[in-house]
Amino acid sequence: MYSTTEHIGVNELGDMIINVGPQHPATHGVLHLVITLNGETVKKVEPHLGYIHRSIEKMCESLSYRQFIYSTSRMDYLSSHINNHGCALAVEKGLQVEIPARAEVIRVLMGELTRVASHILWWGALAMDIGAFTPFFHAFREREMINEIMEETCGARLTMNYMVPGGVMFDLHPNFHKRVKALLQQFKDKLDEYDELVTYNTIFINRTKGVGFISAEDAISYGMSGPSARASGVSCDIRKIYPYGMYDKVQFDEVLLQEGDTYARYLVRMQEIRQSLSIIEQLIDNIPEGDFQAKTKAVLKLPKGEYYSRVETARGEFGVYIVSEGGMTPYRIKFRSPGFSNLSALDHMTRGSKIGDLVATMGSLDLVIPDIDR
Amino acid sequence: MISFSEIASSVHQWLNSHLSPAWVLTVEMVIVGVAAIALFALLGLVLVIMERKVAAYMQIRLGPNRVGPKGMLQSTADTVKLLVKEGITPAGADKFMFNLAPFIAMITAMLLLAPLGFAKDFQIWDLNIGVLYVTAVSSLSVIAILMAGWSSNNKYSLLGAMRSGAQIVSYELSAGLAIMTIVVLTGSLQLSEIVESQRNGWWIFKGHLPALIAFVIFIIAVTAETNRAPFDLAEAESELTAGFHTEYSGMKFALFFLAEYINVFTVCAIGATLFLGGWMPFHIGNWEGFNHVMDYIPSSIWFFGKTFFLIFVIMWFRWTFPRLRIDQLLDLEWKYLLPISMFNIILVTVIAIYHLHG
Amino acid sequence: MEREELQQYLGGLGSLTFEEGGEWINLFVESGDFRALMEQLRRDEQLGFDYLFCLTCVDFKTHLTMVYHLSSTRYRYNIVVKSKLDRQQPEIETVCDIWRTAEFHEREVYELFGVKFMNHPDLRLLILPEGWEGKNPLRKDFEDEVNMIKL
Amino acid sequence: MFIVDYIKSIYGAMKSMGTGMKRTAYYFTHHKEIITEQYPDNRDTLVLPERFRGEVVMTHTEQNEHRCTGCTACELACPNGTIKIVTKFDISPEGKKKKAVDKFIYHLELCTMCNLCIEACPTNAIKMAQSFEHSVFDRSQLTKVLNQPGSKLEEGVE
Repeated sequence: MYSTTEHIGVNELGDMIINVGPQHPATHGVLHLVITLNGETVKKVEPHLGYIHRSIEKMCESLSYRQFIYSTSRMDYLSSHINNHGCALAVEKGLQVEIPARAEVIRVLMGELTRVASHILWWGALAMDIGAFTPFFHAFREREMINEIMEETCGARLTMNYMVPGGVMFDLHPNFHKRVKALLQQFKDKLDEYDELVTYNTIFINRTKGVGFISAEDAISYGMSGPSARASGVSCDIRKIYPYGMYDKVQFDEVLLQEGDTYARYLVRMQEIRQSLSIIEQLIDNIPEGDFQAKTKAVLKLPKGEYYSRVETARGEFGVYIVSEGGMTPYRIKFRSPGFSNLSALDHMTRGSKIGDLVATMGSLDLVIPDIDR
Repeated sequence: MISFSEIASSVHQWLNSHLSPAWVLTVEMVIVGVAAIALFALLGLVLVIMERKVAAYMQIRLGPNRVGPKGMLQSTADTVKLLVKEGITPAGADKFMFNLAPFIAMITAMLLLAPLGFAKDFQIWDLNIGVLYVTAVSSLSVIAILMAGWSSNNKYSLLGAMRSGAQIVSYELSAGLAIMTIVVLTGSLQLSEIVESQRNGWWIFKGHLPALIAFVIFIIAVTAETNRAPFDLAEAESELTAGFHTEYSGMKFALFFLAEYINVFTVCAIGATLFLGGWMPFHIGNWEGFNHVMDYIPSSIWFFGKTFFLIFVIMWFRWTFPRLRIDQLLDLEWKYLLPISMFNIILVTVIAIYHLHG
Repeated sequence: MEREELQQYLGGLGSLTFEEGGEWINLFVESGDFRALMEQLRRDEQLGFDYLFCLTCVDFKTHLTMVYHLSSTRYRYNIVVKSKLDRQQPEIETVCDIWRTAEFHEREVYELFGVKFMNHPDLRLLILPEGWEGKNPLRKDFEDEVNMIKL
Repeated sequence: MFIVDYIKSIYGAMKSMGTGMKRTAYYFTHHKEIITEQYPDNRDTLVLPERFRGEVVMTHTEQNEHRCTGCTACELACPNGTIKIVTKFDISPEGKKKKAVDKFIYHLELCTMCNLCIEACPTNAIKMAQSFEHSVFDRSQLTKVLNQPGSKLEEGVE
């Protein structure tokens, strides 16, 4: 796993080898990067993974179709609801159940709230990576509102487990409507503040423009997805190309930029917050009445076959691949996590840049380590 | 009203009446030394709590609020904690250099105190090349940082120290040129004379545009020189964990921490002396009544008020801006600050020659 | 191209067998023809499968099956390419020079299933720590008395 | 013109920083915007939503009766083996043997608060409590027996 020169700290060419992580402020978790430096210039970045690998795929092989959904919340904990959505969709594909319209709307609403919460936290974390500490706390103010909505309706703040095959676990809380309205109002005021603090700041622009560039072809080849790829001009929003849930019935734009640098990735996410808020705005007053859960059997059995569902999490394309042999538990589950592919492009993006650029690029990819390790 | 200068002269007279002149000098030096250390300890505590409160309010938090009234004793408690902590010297470190570095940082910070005029006629050492002394001694602080970074035997420390070396050496230039602007206007290197020259108005007001430009450049340059955000590349938290003091712990870390705040205080005090009139009260033209009220405020309060205002501005920078990258940091100095301050010094020379300043 | 058309077109590319059902076209290829087919899928102007969005392996106790989910960002086709491998000596050509994302995914499959990817530039453990070479935790017969809790 | 661009860039930079500083100055002077919750101090006023999932508890009536029939539906539904139900046989007044719960063992240390057991329970015997301060000094204290000693099955619950 380690090269022999790593223990000395200097390789044959005289380049310095530094371990960034597994405990490092910039890696947001237990990611371990071995970087080769020539002075301040990054020559090579090599990720070492597995510090938080729990083998969720293996665990799921012994869990029933109702049970395995909860474990996916622990992968990408910042968009746990969307992960759960992907799993529920895969199971529903096998069961061929019709989802009530109300459940669909609730799922999309919660998904978009999760996305906004995730992007807001990312915004604060990126600013902190670049050296501004204040935005992080401002971001938490809005995120807290979303967390409170989640807590009230779903019963938990982060790993909600609100999704069940056939719908959602509970109906919406009576306060939900009021709280979401307040949230929308809050964001209207505060998004401009975010721009004042970070987006238009000269230092921030200088730190991010032209940094960590990746072209559209490379982004596709590296399997990048989500906002990181859309900043390079790759149209890859699953909500648009393969709509699931309610996404074909709501109006929103796929945010595409061509620059492919850190600033573009930043702008894409900031725009996506606005798009997500507009989706919420469209749906919040039009939640159809009816059941929130379809009737399903107590014991779920998927017919023999393979099921693949794709959803768009805050970080990119999340895929659930279930191989069923007809039993009560999945025979094999593979989770295609967006972070894993996005991370693989990091080396390509940061070669030849400075250490500060490496940190900025890593921050702009929005890596969540449990999502990479699974 | 009792002023610092009266206390000082009465102490001096009392000592002179009891002791021989050589002993008077020795005792006075001891008193000054003890007072300086006490001032530093106090300043460190006050500045740390101030920084934390400023940061907290800007970040919509409450900040420390548990120890003492409104958390005002928090930094005292932290200091006690740091004092009793084990000071670890890493196995691979150069032990002598490693342990020496924090003291050098501290001593250079303390040396800068000598020519400062804290109040009217209250100065430790009014040497006639005060400004030169300040610029010379302040550049010594880079030695401590380089020593700490190199001897730690840690790659993060080394990178941080190298960054800081490049940074301090470059920003010396524009800080020096900004100070020169005032020297040109005043025609003296003595800090007491510079303060005296501002009796009829502070340089920032009567020095026209050049003084204003010099003031802005000075603030930016000293922020960089003291390794404060947005120029805190030497300890860039998200990149180098803690930069040059990654390996330090306990009281040795606290000394670096303290030295940073003392440096901030001294450079702000120099800024206040040069541009904002030191202990001179704020006067407006012919408003006799208003000027009289201003005169009534003790000169030490004026001095500390101005200094703390500048410290607040530097803290304000820190909690608003992202950090620069190393090449941008040097770009800013060599492409913007240095040319501007060179141009500025020509401008101010013209003004001084034609006596356009008040 | 519609699904039938696409299936026909793909059928002309070499000796493949199609698996009926499923959301997308499933095609099986022998591991000998695998590399040539993958190159064709990527380079063919009519197809342009440039996006490998999922690469994994399934242990069917008698054999291993490599599963490649491919997508074309130009035409929005999705296909699944599968290849059966021998369970004792699983070996297949790498595709990481065609899709660079495969480098990490193949390393993951290598350590979790023990599939050897020929010509892979850097086939080392990615997730598991040192000392796990040869143990393949995602195979069905993997046993770990300490950490696995049987419900 | 080079000089114009140069000055423009300086002006733009100054302006953008000025807006940022204005924003932080606003928060520095407006202390009403502070959102800090001082948690251990606000325990008395802290209200958690009724759906918040803190831990599994079994509801008991005043007569010390619960609604758990010992059907082990929750045990089967649990993904982590958190719940273990020990059953016994009660002799009903008619002399028939009837399965009943002896001990409802709940391992809080394994629980992920996924709510699947509550959903699975046919008699609404268990529910989620809002308590969240679970830390104890000994792990064994996290293993709880949910049915109170001497409690009986409520009348009419099948």
